[in-house]
Amino acid sequence: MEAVLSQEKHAHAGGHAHGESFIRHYIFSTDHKMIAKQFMFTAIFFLFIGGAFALFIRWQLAYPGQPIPLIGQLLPSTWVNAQGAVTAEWYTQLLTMHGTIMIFAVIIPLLVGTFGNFAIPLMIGADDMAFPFLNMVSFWLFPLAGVIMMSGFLMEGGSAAAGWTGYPPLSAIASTGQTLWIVALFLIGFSSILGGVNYITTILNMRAPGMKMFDMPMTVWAVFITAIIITIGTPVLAAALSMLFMDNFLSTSFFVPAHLTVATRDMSRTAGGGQPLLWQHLFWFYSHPAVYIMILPGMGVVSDVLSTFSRKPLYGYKAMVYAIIAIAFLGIIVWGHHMFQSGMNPLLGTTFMVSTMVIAVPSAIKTFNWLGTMWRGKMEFTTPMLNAVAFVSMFVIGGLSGIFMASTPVDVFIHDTYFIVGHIHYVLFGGSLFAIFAGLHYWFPKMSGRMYDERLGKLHFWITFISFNATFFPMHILGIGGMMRRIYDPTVYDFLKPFQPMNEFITISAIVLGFAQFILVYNLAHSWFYGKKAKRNPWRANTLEWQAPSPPPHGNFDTELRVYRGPYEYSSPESVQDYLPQTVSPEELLAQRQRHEERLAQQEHAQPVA
Amino acid sequence: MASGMSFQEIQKSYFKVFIALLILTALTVAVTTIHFGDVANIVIGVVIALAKAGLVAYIFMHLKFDNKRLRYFVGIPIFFFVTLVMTLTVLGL
Amino acid sequence: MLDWLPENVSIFGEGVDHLFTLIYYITVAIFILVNVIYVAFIIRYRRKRKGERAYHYHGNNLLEFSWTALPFVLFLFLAFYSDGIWEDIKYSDRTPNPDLVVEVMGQTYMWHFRYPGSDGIFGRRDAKFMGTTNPFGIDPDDPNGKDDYTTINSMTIPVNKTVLVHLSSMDVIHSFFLPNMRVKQDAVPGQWVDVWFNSMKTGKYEIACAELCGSGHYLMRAVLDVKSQSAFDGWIDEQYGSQLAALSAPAAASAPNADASQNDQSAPAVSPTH
Amino acid sequence: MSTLATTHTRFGTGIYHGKLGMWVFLASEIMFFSGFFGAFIVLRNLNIEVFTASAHMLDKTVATVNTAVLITSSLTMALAHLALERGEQGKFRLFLFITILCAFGFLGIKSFEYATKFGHHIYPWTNTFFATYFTMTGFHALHVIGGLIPMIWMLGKSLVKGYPQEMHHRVEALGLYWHFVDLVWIFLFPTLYLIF
Repeated sequence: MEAVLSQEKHAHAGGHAHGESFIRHYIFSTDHKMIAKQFMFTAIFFLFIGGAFALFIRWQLAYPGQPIPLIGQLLPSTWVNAQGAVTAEWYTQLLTMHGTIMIFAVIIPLLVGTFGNFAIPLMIGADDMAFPFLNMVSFWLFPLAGVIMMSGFLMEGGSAAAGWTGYPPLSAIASTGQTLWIVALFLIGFSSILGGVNYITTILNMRAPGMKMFDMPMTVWAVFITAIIITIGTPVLAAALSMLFMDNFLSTSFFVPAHLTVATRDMSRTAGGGQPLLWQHLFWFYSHPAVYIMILPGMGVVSDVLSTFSRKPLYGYKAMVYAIIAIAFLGIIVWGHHMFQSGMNPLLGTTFMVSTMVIAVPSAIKTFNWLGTMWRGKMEFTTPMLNAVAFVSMFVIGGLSGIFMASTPVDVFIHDTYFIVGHIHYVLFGGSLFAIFAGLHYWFPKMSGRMYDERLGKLHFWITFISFNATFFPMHILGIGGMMRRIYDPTVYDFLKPFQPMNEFITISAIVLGFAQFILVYNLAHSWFYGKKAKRNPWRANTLEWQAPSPPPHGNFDTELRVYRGPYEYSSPESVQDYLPQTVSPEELLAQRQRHEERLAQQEHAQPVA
Repeated sequence: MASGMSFQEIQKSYFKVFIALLILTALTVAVTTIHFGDVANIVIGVVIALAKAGLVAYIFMHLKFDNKRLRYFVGIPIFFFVTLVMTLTVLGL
Repeated sequence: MLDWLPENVSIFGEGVDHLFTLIYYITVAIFILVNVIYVAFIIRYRRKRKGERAYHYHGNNLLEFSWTALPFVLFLFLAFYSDGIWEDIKYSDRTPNPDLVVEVMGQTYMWHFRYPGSDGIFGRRDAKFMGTTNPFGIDPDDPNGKDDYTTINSMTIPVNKTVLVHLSSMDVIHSFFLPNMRVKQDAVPGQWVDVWFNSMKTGKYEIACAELCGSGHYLMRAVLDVKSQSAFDGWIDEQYGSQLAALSAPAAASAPNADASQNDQSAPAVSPTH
Repeated sequence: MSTLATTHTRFGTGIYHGKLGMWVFLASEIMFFSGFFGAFIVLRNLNIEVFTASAHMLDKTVATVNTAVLITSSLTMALAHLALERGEQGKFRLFLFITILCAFGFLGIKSFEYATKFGHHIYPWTNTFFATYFTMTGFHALHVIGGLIPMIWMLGKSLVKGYPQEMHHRVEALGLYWHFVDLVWIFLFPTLYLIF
């Protein structure tokens, strides 16, 4: 069997593509690396769309009713008024689509789609996913859903406008755009589930010989646990979306109580008897775990990057794994903390508060372990490392601000204010997106076969880091001041008027933040074609993906892999170098040491002569 | 098949399960025509359904014969199913 | 940072703010602690020359245990401390006896307030009567409802009195937000929720909607007028005056609205103060 | 699929990919239907009279027959897999054919039930009970159709050139799915038709 395996492997190793057509290779590819790239390009495209929406929102908040500079007059009259300012209708559509796109079309595809697809087979020493065809279907559902969702803007009544949480009855009595939003989310959910099934099967079945579960890098662990959350949480969202679709499209009343007074829609067919809070329970049963879907892979990537560039084993590897499992488990049973003020039984508020507070514990474990990893390390501040370091710090802020919301009485005041907006952006931008930047740079040499430009990478990091904090930190203050989220014009309220200069400051920072992302795109795009050729293992890392050529061919590895140890043996005294790849056998290690000693002896021998 | 059972034995167990399922179906229909009270009827219906589901999962879906680890794939979602349903029941009351 | 909080004028708001401050100091302390260590590590443990070796170390179980246990104790303490205040605010059996009961109904982009009138009893309401002209669905046949009066976007309450609000919505979900009272509660259609608060100070405060309810969400602003008891009594008398005037001319009031007769019993709406 | 990599023959858990993946997928399917069952419980507690009255309008006899049909199809599916594992192509074809027949029978009876309801002017929007009834049975029927398609494909392939015996893993995975569809119905049947 082994012989057959290696024979076939060598047959694959050389061939980039066995005369595959352009379409099979670049478009309907079943190769996990190509699918990862497809996820990446599509998600970055959506990142810019979602970012543009955010800037429109920010412009309106800082300068209510003033025309959008430069392009205001060019936009269709259904979006802007005669002067070119954002209308209230378009504003609610924008904030809805900004949230939905950033979560479902940017962060999840980048972390789970891109890194999951790229890293899993390479890091566990497999040639591809367990179900390559499903993998392809899983990708293609995503742009399809994106198109369906975006087409809402062209419909009468505009796109979805009930917030990314889509609370009924508002979403159940809405326009066609809302229906498209439901369909699109359903498709994305299905794509996620297919991906999750694929990841779990691949990780459980296809690890390289000798690789135990506790020999897997944190990235693989994190994506594995994420995939479990996806398979458990996403179907519940799918069920909720199906019911919302029925409510919206067929006038059933799962979430619609009787006798609603609605001007925009004929409610005569709706029987009533539904429960709006039911949606919130089902929605948050998925969407709270979704927060962890969006942060856990980031934590995995950051753990790998921190360990590699500190040249030190990951502190408390097993504790890190158990912390991820604990976060995932607790994450699924704390959904009710989004609903403290929703009118649900306050007794549930108490229970959900306790479970939510407990979830801070594994998060604290992770933070302290990252600190422990850096302790007495020899840190190299490359771009991935800078982004990973920023991740830890920003995640601490995001985590700590979460404690305010977890405490039910404080949540009474800050619920649905900008404090929440600040918090979620610290977690999802400061957390997930910095982890994404770290991962993109870290695996860029493996993905493209070339090095990115370190100076541009650092420039992008510093501008992003500073403008990010300037954008989102003041939002906490706005929230403490009581500014509600999702309002079109804060100057309507007297108690919010003093905050207008702060709103302007945030908007200016946000513009800088938005435009800084062009540096990233330029750097990656330019380096993809013109960068310095990358070595096989430019970071001197231990994990298996660095044993493959850069970029890996179809079939990934050109050598036989066998795993002998965990992924974090940096600076091991056993090794001659300051790293010890997982694949180096004890015999080879011995031989290396002998050669090294011989060389040392020779040098000593040679010295008196010189 | 990893079970070590002969094909005849497996085939036989399939038919036994089939007969049991039919009997249980008849039973559940028969029993629920009698009104024992709201809660009692629900309990009876659910218990019989659980028994039937157990038979299907255990024999038809090979959980009895297969790798025991597969039972996690049933156990984990059922745990969260119960969590969700219990919370929603509190909401509904 | 906490100086930015809007002025608190309610009694339980003090407890909320106290907790807010406590959590604020705890989190700031943790943040400073972590980041000082962090920055120190970044400066101290950077690689100075090529080929330098880090300390090969996999972790320490005692440390691991202690930084699991410490946050656990801390956060459980926070949870139980918070829960006391939470129960005071939200649990119905902890609600003090109200001096005034007001019904509040959210409708897209406005708030309706309903007072029980001189008899202190609300008229029966039924969802089937609900409509734009009768937001509360007041039963036209119930005599108790005759003297109920409603206002739009303006709520008046006496100072230092416990006010109980029955809250609901007639279309989508709104959220009844009184920044100065530290009150926020979603108004869910088809369901009545109770909220209570009391104001320690007279003055005019703002009421906002905190849950996205459509494109006019930001316009859903109402004014809370906290009056001294005597001024409040005067205001009530004034309402009765107009109420009685409306009742004494029933023909004039009901004739133009024959098709929507259930609305007649409610007093003319007090116009918003802004 | 000739470019499939060699690690595809590596089964760390000792369970081949198709079966493992199918179980993971079924785990997610359990959660999908749990969303509906959760909604059912909430709505039932809110509208108990409506639910009781409406449930009595359903046709128990038809549903019982349908249950029997689905159970039979589950049996034949299991037998079909067994037959293929033993290399008995003829039996495999026969049992698969009966399974397909049962699936069509189930769908036929279901559409008859739907048609009767529509004939009595009962639609999903009539009340919350029928909303859940149509949604749950509708999604279940979609799952039946989802199982039918690969079954027909397998039968067709088996008739044309014989279904490869070593593919019995695929038939087993499909069987798992099919038994799950049966399982869902086992719960839907008392929930919608009997407990009221």
